[in-house]
Order: sequence, then C-alpha cells, then structure tokens
Amino acid sequence: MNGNNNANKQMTLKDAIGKYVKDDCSITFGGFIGRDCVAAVHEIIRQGIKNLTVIDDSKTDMMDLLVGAGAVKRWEGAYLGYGAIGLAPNIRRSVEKGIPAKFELEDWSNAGISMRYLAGSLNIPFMATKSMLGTDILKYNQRIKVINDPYAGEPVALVPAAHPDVAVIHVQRADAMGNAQVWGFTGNDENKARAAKHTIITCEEIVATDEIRRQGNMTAIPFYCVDAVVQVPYGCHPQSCYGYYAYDVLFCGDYHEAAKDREQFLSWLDRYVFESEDHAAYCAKVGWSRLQNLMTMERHFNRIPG
Amino acid sequence: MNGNNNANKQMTLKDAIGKYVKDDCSITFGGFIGRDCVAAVHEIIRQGIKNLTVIDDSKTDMMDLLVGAGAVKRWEGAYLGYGAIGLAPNIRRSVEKGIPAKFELEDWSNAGISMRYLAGSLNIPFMATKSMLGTDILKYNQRIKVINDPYAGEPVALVPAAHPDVAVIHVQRADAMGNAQVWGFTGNDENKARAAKHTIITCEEIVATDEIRRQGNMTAIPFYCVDAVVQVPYGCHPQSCYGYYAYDVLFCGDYHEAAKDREQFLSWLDRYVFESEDHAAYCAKVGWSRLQNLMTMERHFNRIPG
Amino acid sequence: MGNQKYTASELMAIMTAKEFRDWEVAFVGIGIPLVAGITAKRFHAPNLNIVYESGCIGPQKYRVDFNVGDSSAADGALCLTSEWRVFSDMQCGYYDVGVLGAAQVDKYGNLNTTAIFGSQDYQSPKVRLPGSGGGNDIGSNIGRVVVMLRLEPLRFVEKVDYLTTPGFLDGAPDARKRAGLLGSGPAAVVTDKALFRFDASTSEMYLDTIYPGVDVQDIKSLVGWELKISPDLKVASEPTDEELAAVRASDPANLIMGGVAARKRLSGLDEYIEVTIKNSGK
Amino acid sequence: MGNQKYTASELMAIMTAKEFRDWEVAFVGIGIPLVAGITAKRFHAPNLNIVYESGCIGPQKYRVDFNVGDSSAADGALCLTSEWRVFSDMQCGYYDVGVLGAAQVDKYGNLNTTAIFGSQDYQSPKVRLPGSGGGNDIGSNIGRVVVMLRLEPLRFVEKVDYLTTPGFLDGAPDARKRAGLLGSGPAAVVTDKALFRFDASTSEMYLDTIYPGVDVQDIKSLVGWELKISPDLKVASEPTDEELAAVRASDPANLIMGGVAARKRLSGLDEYIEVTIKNSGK
Repeated sequence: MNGNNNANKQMTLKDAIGKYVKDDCSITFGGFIGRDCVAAVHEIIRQGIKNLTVIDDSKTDMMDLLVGAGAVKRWEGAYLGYGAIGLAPNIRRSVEKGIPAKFELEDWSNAGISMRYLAGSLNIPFMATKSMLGTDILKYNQRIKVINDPYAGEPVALVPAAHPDVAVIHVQRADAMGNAQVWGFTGNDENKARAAKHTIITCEEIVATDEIRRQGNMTAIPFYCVDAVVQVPYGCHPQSCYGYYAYDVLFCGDYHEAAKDREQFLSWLDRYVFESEDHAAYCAKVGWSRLQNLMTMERHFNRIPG
Repeated sequence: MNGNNNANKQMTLKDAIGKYVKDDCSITFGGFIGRDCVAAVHEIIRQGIKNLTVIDDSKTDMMDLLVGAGAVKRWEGAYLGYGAIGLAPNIRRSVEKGIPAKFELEDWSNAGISMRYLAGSLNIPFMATKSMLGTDILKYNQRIKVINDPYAGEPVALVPAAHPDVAVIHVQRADAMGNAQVWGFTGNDENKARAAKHTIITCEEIVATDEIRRQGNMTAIPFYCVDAVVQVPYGCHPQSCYGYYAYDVLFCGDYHEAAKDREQFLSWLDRYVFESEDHAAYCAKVGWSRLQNLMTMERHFNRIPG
Repeated sequence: MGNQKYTASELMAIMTAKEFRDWEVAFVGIGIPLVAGITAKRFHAPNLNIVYESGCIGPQKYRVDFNVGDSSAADGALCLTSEWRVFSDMQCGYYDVGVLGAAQVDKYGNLNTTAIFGSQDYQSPKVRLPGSGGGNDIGSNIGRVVVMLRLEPLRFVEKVDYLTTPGFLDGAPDARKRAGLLGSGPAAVVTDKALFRFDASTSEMYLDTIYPGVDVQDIKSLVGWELKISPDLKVASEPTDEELAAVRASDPANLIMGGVAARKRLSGLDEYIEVTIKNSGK
Repeated sequence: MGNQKYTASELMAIMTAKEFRDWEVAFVGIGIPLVAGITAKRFHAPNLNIVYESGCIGPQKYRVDFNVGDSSAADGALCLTSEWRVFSDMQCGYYDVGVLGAAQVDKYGNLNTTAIFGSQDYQSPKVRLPGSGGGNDIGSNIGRVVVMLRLEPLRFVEKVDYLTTPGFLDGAPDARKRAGLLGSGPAAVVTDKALFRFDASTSEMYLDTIYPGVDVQDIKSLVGWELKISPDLKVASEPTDEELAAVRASDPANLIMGGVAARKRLSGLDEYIEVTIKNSGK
C-alpha cells in the first residue's frame, strides 16, 4: 500500500507470520492445493495462533492441519477434502464430533469464492455470478443475494467482496522488493494478494530485480501489494510446486492414514511441526533425497524457462 | 464457442474480415494504441464496410482512419486523440463539421470501458465501478446506473457488459488452432476476445502448437475464444508491437499533418489503402528497410525470450 | 458382475470416457473423472482438451492428478491461467461437457457433496463431505454434465439432504431457467452397475443402459424412488482389451482407482516415480 | 518569461517532476506528464515507479512515450499486465500520485478533456477533444492528483463546459464523498506561469507559487474567477542546469515538448533512432 514500498521486504518466516498473522484475524492462502502454503501453515501452528477465519476456495492438507491443531474459528469456502485420496480426517472429526472443537462453516462454490476475491481485488463491494442459484448453498448462506439484474431483468446472484486481514502466497520466484512471479496455474492468487490488507509472499527462490524485469509478464503480484518476502525452498511439500517439485502422494497417503486417529495425528504434529524448529528442519525429516527425487520428477514434465 | 474448435483456423486477412466483419456490426480492437490492429482496419476500409459501431477504450490512428473513411456509425469509448502528437483530425472534422458524416458518440472512461469488457468476459450483465461518479459522463450517458450497493449502502456506478459482434486482436504469436500469446502490456485483450461473439486473431508469427505449450502462461487468449487466425507481419505499423518493432513517430507525424486537410487525407487513403492490394503492399510502400530499422530499435529495448 | 477381468472403477472410467468426443472441451472434477478424461484422450479423443479449475487449459496429460491443482494438471498446457478465469469461461459457455462425482443424487439429477445429515442436520451431520468445490459451478453453467458415483444404498435418493449442485431442481420444465441457471443440466449418470439418463419432458432420471451381468431388479432396489426403465434398454458391451489397457495406463500405479491398498503395494516413492515416467509417453 | 534559457514546457515538466517523491507509485497520463515522470526518475526519485494505463508497471524509462501504450511504456517493466488490472489497482488505492493534462479547469479543480462547446453544445462542439481516456479514473480514485495545463485565455474557467474528471465538484466539503468517489481530489495545478493549490476548507483553487519574472496581475487576468492568492505566495526558483539537462535527456529529440517543429528538424527516422538509443542509458 501507499508508503509501504522499499527495496527490501525480505524477512524470516517466523518474523513474517509473527508480524502479520494474529489471533482472531482473517486469512487466505494462495495456490490451489498445488503451490499450497504448507510451510506457512506449520509456522502458524508452531506459533500457537488461534481463532482464525479462513476465507478460501479449495484446501486439503493445510486446512486439515489447521483444524486439527484447533487454530480455526470459522471457514468461508468451497472445498475441504483430501482430493482423490479421500475425505479430510480432522475436518470430519471437528464438524461431526466437535474434536478438538467445532468451527463455523459457511459454504460457497469455488466460482463464488473466486468472485468474492475478484471483487476484493477491484475494490468494489460485490460481484454478480450465475453460480449457486437454485441450491441449498443460498438457503444456508444469507450473504448471497439474488437480484434481477437492472439491465435485462434476469436472476443473478451477488456475492460480497472478500478482504481478509492477511494473504499468504507461495510463488516460484520473487525479488526482495516484493514482485512475485508465478508459473503454471495461478488460482486466485493475483486477486487474493490485492484483496487482503497485508500480503506475505513465500517463494522457492529470491531473485534479483533485474531478473524480474527480464519477464515482466510473469509478475502476477507487483511489489505494491506485498508486505513481506520470505524464501522457503520446498515450502509446499507434500503438495506440488510447478517447475520445482511434484506432489508427494505417498507422504499424503501416510498422513491421511495417520490423521484418521486423533492420537496419531497429534504425534504427527509433534514430529513434523512442534519438534521442527523451522521448515528446513521439517525438510530434513522428510529427507532431502526424497525432495530431490520429487524435483527430478517434476522437471521431467515441467521446466521454467530461464 | 462450442463446436467451433479444430486444428486449423488459419485464413487470409481478406477472408477473415470478409467473413466476420459485416455492415452494421459492432466491433472492438485489441491493443492499446501499441499493438493496434492497423492492417485489419485498412482491410475493413478496403472492403468498404460501413455503419460500424466501435466499442473501445483508447484509439488513435485506427479510429481517425475509420471515421475519415466514413465507416463508423457509432462510437462507445473513452479516448479519440492522437497521443502526444495532438488531436485527431478526422475525428474533429466529423464531430465539429459533419465531414464526411456525423457519428454517434457515447463517452465513457477507460476504466468504465474496461469494466464493460470484464463483465462481458465473465458473462454477467454488469460490473460495478467507482469511476465516472459525479461527472457529466453520467449526464450524457444514461446507460451508467448509480445505485447504493446492497452490502454497505455506498454509491457505486454500474456499467453494462459489452458483447460486440467481432473482436480483432493483434498478438505476437499464435498457433493455427487459435492459441494467442501476448508479450508486453495486454490492455483489455483477454476480455475483449471472450466478450465478442467472434474473434479474429492477427499475429506477427504463426508458430507450432508445441511452441505454445512451452510457455502456456503466455497464452492470453485460448483457442476456444478464436474463430480465425491470420499471419500479418508488421500488422501494427505505424504503431508499435512489443518485442517486434517500435512506434514510427515520424510516419504518424506526417499522417497527422496530411489528415488536417480532407483532400490530402483522401490521397493518403488512396495511396496506402485502396491502391495497396494487401498489407504486404502497404509495407512495401512504407519501405522494408524502414520497418527493419524499427525492429532493430525495438529489440534494443525489448526481446521476447525463446 | 462376478469374476470379471476388470474392476467397477475401471468400467466406470471407460463408460465415462465414451461420453467425451474429439475436439470437445471438458471441465473435469477430482477423482475417477480425471482418469476418464485421460483415457479418452489416449484412446478415441486425442484432441479432447481438458480444463482444470486451478487454471489449466488443454494439458498433455502425461500423468494422473490426485488433485485438480497438482502441477501435473499443468503439464504442457496450451494455456495456464487463473481459477476465476476458467470459471468465467465456463460461464461464457466455452466448455462442452463437465464431469462430476457426488455422494448423493436425486431423481432430478441434483447432487449432494456437502453433508449426509443422517439423523442430524447441516450443522452436525453424520458425515461432513468436502463441499461444492467447483461442482456447483459445473452443474450450474455447463450444457452437458456427466455425473459419476457408485450405485450403493442411500446414494440414489428421492431428495438429497443438501442440494449442492443443481440438476433439474424440482423437475418443473423451466425450473433451471427460472432460477437463472445457464447450463442445460445433467446428461448422464454413470455408475458401477448401469448408466442413467434424463427424460426430456419430465426431467426424471431413468435407466438407459445396464452393464453386462447386472439385473434390473438389483438396480431398482438400490434406487430410492420408483425408477423408470427405458423402453429400449441397452446393455453395455464388455470393455475391450484396448480400452482396459488405456484406462490402466492412465493410472499406472493404480492409485486413483485402487486407493490405499494400491499405495501399500508400492515399494516406495521411487517406484511410483519410475512407473509414472515410464507410462507418461514423455 | 522573456529571453530565458528554457521553454515553458520544460519548466512545467520540471515543476511537475518535483511533485513526485522517491519510492512513490505514479499513474501518469499522456503528453508532458510522461516527460515529468522520466525526469523525476532520472533526477531526484530513481525509485519512482510509473504505471501506464495500458498495463505497464514500473518500467525502466529508457525512452519517451508518445502514447501510454507504446512498446516503450513496457521497457524492462517490473510487471506487464492488463489495462483493467491497473485501473483496479488504482481503485484499491495502491497509487500515490496521478498526473493529468486538461483543456479546461474550473475553480474547484474539475477538468474538461471532452469538448469545448463554444456557442454550440456537446453534440456539435466548437472543438471536440479526445475524451476522458483514463483521466476521469485518475481524478476519481487517486489521492493526490497533479494537473498540468497552460495558463491561457478560456482555460481557467468558472465552470467547465463538460465535467470529464472530478475535482472537488461543486466545492461542498463532502461533495466527493457524497458522489461515492474514493480519491481525495487534485493537489496541484502546474502551468507555464504559476503553480496553484486548493484550500482545504473551501476546496477553491488559489495561487501558491509564481514563476520567476511572472506578474500576479497577469495571472489574475487569465483566470475566469476572482482568484485568491496565498498569504505566503512563493516564487519558484529558476530551474538548475542539472534539472534542464535531465528534462532534455528525457525527451532527447524534443518531440513531445517541441512538437511538429522539432519533428521537422530531424533528418529522418534514422536520426530519431540514433538519438533515442544514445540517450537511453541502455
């Protein structure tokens, strides 16, 4: 924002989360399962931040972890599952049985949430959509307003702009000034960064500003939307990062099995989060050679030019 | 659109304009002065197409030519000038004196038109904006509706979606299937291609589909939005094309001087349009070495990787 | 369906693959729908272009996706863009066919992927499901929608607990139009035992095709309303060896269709990577 | 302003350049505003980032632009994006300062770039101007707006013929807020003879700074209302040699500031290209 621009917004993950992610704040995360902000979520849990309102489209691991850790007060979003692997164990345990606690649920569709972030990024109060009409999403979510459009008179749903306190977005490359470049799909990242009051960029690599200028078309998020830049290699594991590493399906499978049992989940959390000082310590436990193999696999299919 | 996809949408400029741009149709053009569709405009004039409604943001040469040639019935847009060079001579002659004919004017701002195309690309009936409020744009343009937004109650302007019959968009590279890649600024191109009923892509180079796949992030307009693909090197001259050739300020200066006089303008039109069989013939008159020098200049500053 | 040389999941994937035509654009949801798309592309519809809600348009499909946002969804794509953009392009009508999973379907093709209430309610359901994801959007906006789910007890119900994704709503002839929906509704429901379609005048789901060896009465007993049967009920042909080879190459480690058991059969990540690359065609 | 060693346009560009601060983000319209931006960047505000409505954010500014959508606007930019996106970013409040030209301005800083009616009207004006372009949007949404125009007869008027770009509207204290506008309105009007600012309580334009050798009475005679004068009226300092060198290097062929006469002085395109590259610093 204004007055917020300078040559160096780089900080540690610990400092960035500590500075911007507070108890009771609202938050969103970039990526779309792939390019998820796993390292940032671990740090949020590590710091014991509570009562988060998460406003997001589709999430797997990250939300299962946050809910299992008891960090979430409210969810406004579209999908909380575990992809082709199954349902999300901690989400189920919380909603069905209140373990460790209930959280508020407000259901939307992915296009509905996408339009909330588009409206937020445009700084307009609402956006029209043809999704969600005629369904129980409207019945349980009173913030969706159906109107007859003032031009042709047809029914259209309005959704309100989303403006979370913080957006955390993991990208492949950024400079210290905050220009963030994304390869592969971009999800709703460009809009989330603009809609949020503060934006933390985590990235695989910090590069020189001249490197950014070589491919200005790849800058999805310009510096003026960004408050903090953090280098976190392998920051999405076990999720994928286009051009950097593939999805670790077996690690996710093991997590999914473990998380079905509350005690086993808590052990998992101890091992990978609380007893890991930072993301490098987590990576060491996962195993650097395993991460290297995931990189080899990804680069067989996708290479970022330059 | 559906049923419209195949491996080869390539055709000549003459055929593409003849097939999609009809008397009385509405039309928009890609680019933003730079990357303007100059070759397509020459072909429209050459084919004697009349009564166009042009819905666009900011235009210089192209609209001055179309209005001077008597091809325009109506303009819905934001800017009709000649950049730092001055006012647009044919526009002035038409509006002030009705030479060769009056055309209808509906004034918008650039953001207003941008939102009309964003709404068109989303297939929603309208978009909200905080532009144009409190001004005479509202007084003379009744299609802008000011409402109090149903969430916070603040005044906001609504603009209706634009859906022209045809969009013509010049890009650097496209494949025969219709995937169009744009480097440099993108204007409203991605939205215009989606909002229009038919889209013609003109391009500097037709490349293989495998070449498109190497940099999928650069595809601003995917094949399914596209009806025709036409290779027209130097298709923007005297305007610039990022990474290919620079703006020809002296050619534009000479045009501007000539166009101040109706007879001289008509001579210019004869020489460069009616007596040029196609864009290659126009380029020969401009001079290939001049075009080459403009390319050398542009590539001193901007090179497209790969 | 006794001692067959293929699984129910494989048959579902093959039956769904046949719903795609070459040069169509298909918007495909998570799970077995993904395998069906890859199978079609490798078999009879090489120019099928698949779109993923994460923002990937027309990828090569070298490997299977566990989530629609894995990096694999972007492999060699024609266009890599944003989530909101592909949903908008869907709303513009650019996509020919959509494929969706569901936990419950009713006789008008409405889907539930949000919660099974059981004896409880939305706030404290028996089973909390993932929610709409992009499912509602596909059902709202795409002309031809194919639904995939197993024909099991309590899945084909008179009325879904929670209507996540619109089919023909209450079945009135203009119900979708009145609600403001753009797409024309579900075209087929593919299960592990039969394929269902919808009556053009009543919008009601009927039995269109049974699979080899399946009994109509068994199907009726699993459906929660008085199921109508097509006057010219078809019997699906057995999948060919070529079709089976294609579907297996689409999910070579069998992790989508085989689930946790297949994961446990792998010696480890290295074997998974090796199998994936070997079958990728790249 | 007699036999000075600089032109009125050069002085306007330098006075405007001084309105920019380092690390600000400036949204700059067509014409001399562009030269002012480049000058600031080459002189006292190297980290000024300029945004162009075509979709260019933070270019290096090696060369001058004749249109905000020339390829030059994109030279080495930090981010190359779309027109609608930069206007939306403006609406979000990310841009610190906007610079605009105009044909007419009134005492509340409202601008006309659409038409001079003369004895006629909007439909058949005496002079048709280009229209808003992005001018209205800058005036609507940016906090600090700098206006540039020559102080000539009939340009500083009691009421503009057509209100294209909002200043303080009718001058009522909450006029902008009531209309729904986000930005806080014009901050300065830079001319070839003086610089004007706006009274915080009345929103009325007043004379803030005169240029060396200019007479206050001359200024008053060119303004179409009873102009108020700042109690501590400043006199601008003469531009320094360094400032003049910077502004001249920003437009080395003098084509923006020198117009048609400067074009005619060039031997041809080759000389223009040579001069441009030589002064680009790249």
